[in-house]
Amino acid sequence: MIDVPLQAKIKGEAFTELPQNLYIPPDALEVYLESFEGPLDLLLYLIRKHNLDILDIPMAELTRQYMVYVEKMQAIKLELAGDYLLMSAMLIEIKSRYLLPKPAEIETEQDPRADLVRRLMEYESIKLAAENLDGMAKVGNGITVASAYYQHISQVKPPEVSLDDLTEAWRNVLNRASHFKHHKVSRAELSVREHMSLILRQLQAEPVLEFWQVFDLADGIPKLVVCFLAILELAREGLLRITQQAAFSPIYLQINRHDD
Amino acid sequence: MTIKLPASIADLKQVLEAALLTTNQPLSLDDMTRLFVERVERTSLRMLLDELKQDWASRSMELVQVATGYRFQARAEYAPFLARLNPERQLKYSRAVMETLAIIAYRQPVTRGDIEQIRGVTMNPTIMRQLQERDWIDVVGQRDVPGRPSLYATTKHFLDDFNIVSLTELPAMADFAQQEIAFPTDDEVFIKT
Amino acid sequence: MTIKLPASIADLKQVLEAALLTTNQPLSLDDMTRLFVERVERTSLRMLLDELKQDWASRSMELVQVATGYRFQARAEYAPFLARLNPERQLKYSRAVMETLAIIAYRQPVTRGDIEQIRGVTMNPTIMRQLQERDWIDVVGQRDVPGRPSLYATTKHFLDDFNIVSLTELPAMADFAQQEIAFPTDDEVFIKT
Repeated sequence: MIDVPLQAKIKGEAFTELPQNLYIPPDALEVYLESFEGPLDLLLYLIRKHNLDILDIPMAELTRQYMVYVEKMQAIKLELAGDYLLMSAMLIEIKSRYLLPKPAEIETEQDPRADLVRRLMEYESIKLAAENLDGMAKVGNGITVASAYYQHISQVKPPEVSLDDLTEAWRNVLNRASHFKHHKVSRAELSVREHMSLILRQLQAEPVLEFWQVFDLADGIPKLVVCFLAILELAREGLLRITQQAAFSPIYLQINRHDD
Repeated sequence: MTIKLPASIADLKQVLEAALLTTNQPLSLDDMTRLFVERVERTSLRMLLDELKQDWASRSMELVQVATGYRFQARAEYAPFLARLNPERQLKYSRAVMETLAIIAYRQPVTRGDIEQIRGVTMNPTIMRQLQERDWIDVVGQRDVPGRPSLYATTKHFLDDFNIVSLTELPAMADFAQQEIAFPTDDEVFIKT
Repeated sequence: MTIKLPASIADLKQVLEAALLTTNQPLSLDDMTRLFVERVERTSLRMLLDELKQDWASRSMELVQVATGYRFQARAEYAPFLARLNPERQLKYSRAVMETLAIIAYRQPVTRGDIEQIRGVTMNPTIMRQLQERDWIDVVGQRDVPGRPSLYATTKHFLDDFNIVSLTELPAMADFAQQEIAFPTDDEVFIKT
């Protein structure tokens, strides 16, 4: 369980005591509130937790408890509130309709709770069905299908892809991933990336290389610099181990792995 | 090109086995007939598949039938071993994704609005993308109301991945009006899904 | 959780067979040791692999050793049959395949997890296979984190197919942005992917 100190505030005031009818360990409050999938999930929890009869819900009690949670959610994580507030309004409406003396002409009206109860039951059965689906063995989680290699003899030409298609795809990725919004890949960075792959390939063929072996002096200075940057980047990403026994002794490069 | 014809039934079976062990998609009987230049009857194929199933009865893989055809898969008892090989490949979806999938599976065809109504929350657009990306759901039409919202249903690929032949094999939905279910204990509530 | 330990050498062999038949990547001895919780010596593995090779000596598949490990492959004589299975190759790669390729090209070396994080969706396992079959990407190493996920990079063959000598010839995004501002043609905006 996560040990989070309670930092909830209600109406600007930090509270140190939880309402008595909430049986939540304070340190777990935030995790707890986040674990609800929405207002229906929360309502179901309250009904089950307090052994309320779903077919005869005490609206005043349920509404009161629901509001306590929603206030806390607002205090902790405001963006959760939208759907929850809508439900608050609905609960209050049902409660008031239920409590008001009914005029004679709508005596035959159906129980104002009926629609809510139907939705709660529908949601509960879906929730359980989702758990069942999640628990089923499926391809990718519990079922592994045969996928052995065979030599492909291509009879038909595979799809044609142009450089434009590729960059278009990359642009789509960048456009969608907002945290990459201002990301720009420069040629310099690309060539470092290319050299990173090349060095990893070399190390697959030969597990230990001396530092100088990855450099080809015929390449010219810009390429040598790029190669050096690639080594640094590989080391930074934890992919490469650079070792030297003593000063001025040979520097070795190898794949970083703990189990060797 | 020298294409050797399979000389005997035994050869046919070898070809079938090789095809089934090398493709990660289930093979239908139609697919299998395409393996051979000469005509092979479906009844012969079924017979060979039965034999293959027998041949593998006590081995590492089993031949199973799913919605779109036949495939070999590792026996369930080896799943924990294979999971260790590729822990990153164990696909796990959030509760929101699984609830959405359950609604589509059990209530299809449904619109996004239907799903939001049942779950009581506005849907995060990535949920549908996850399910479409996995090829578990797709659009089967539009509801004839203003806005013509898309109707979603599960695909055959969904059945394949869940190792079943038809939706009727899904676990039955609980009927809560009749039967009250014990509420999970706090421990269960904290399980991260 | 009940994880059954393999009781005997026969069981170990079954697990190895299942692992080798369910992956189209060669498995190294290191990979294979990861299948088991208890320590299995490399010499034992080699012995089991020899036995497996014998078991399959006259069957549809053969166990072969390649540069990066061991793999089962369909015997060469069956290749023409298997080739008939996929005659109607798709005319176009899906958006998911293209985006995955783009991420590998521009961000290599990357793991499957990196790609999923960038795209925001769990990856359909067939995507990597399509790109590997095309020989556009391959595994260049493993990242040294739990699970040792494979690192993917583009191949020489990828450069050849795209008719470039080096990755630096890929349009860089910086230029791309400028270019877009300079010539915002309709074509560019409406390209369907």
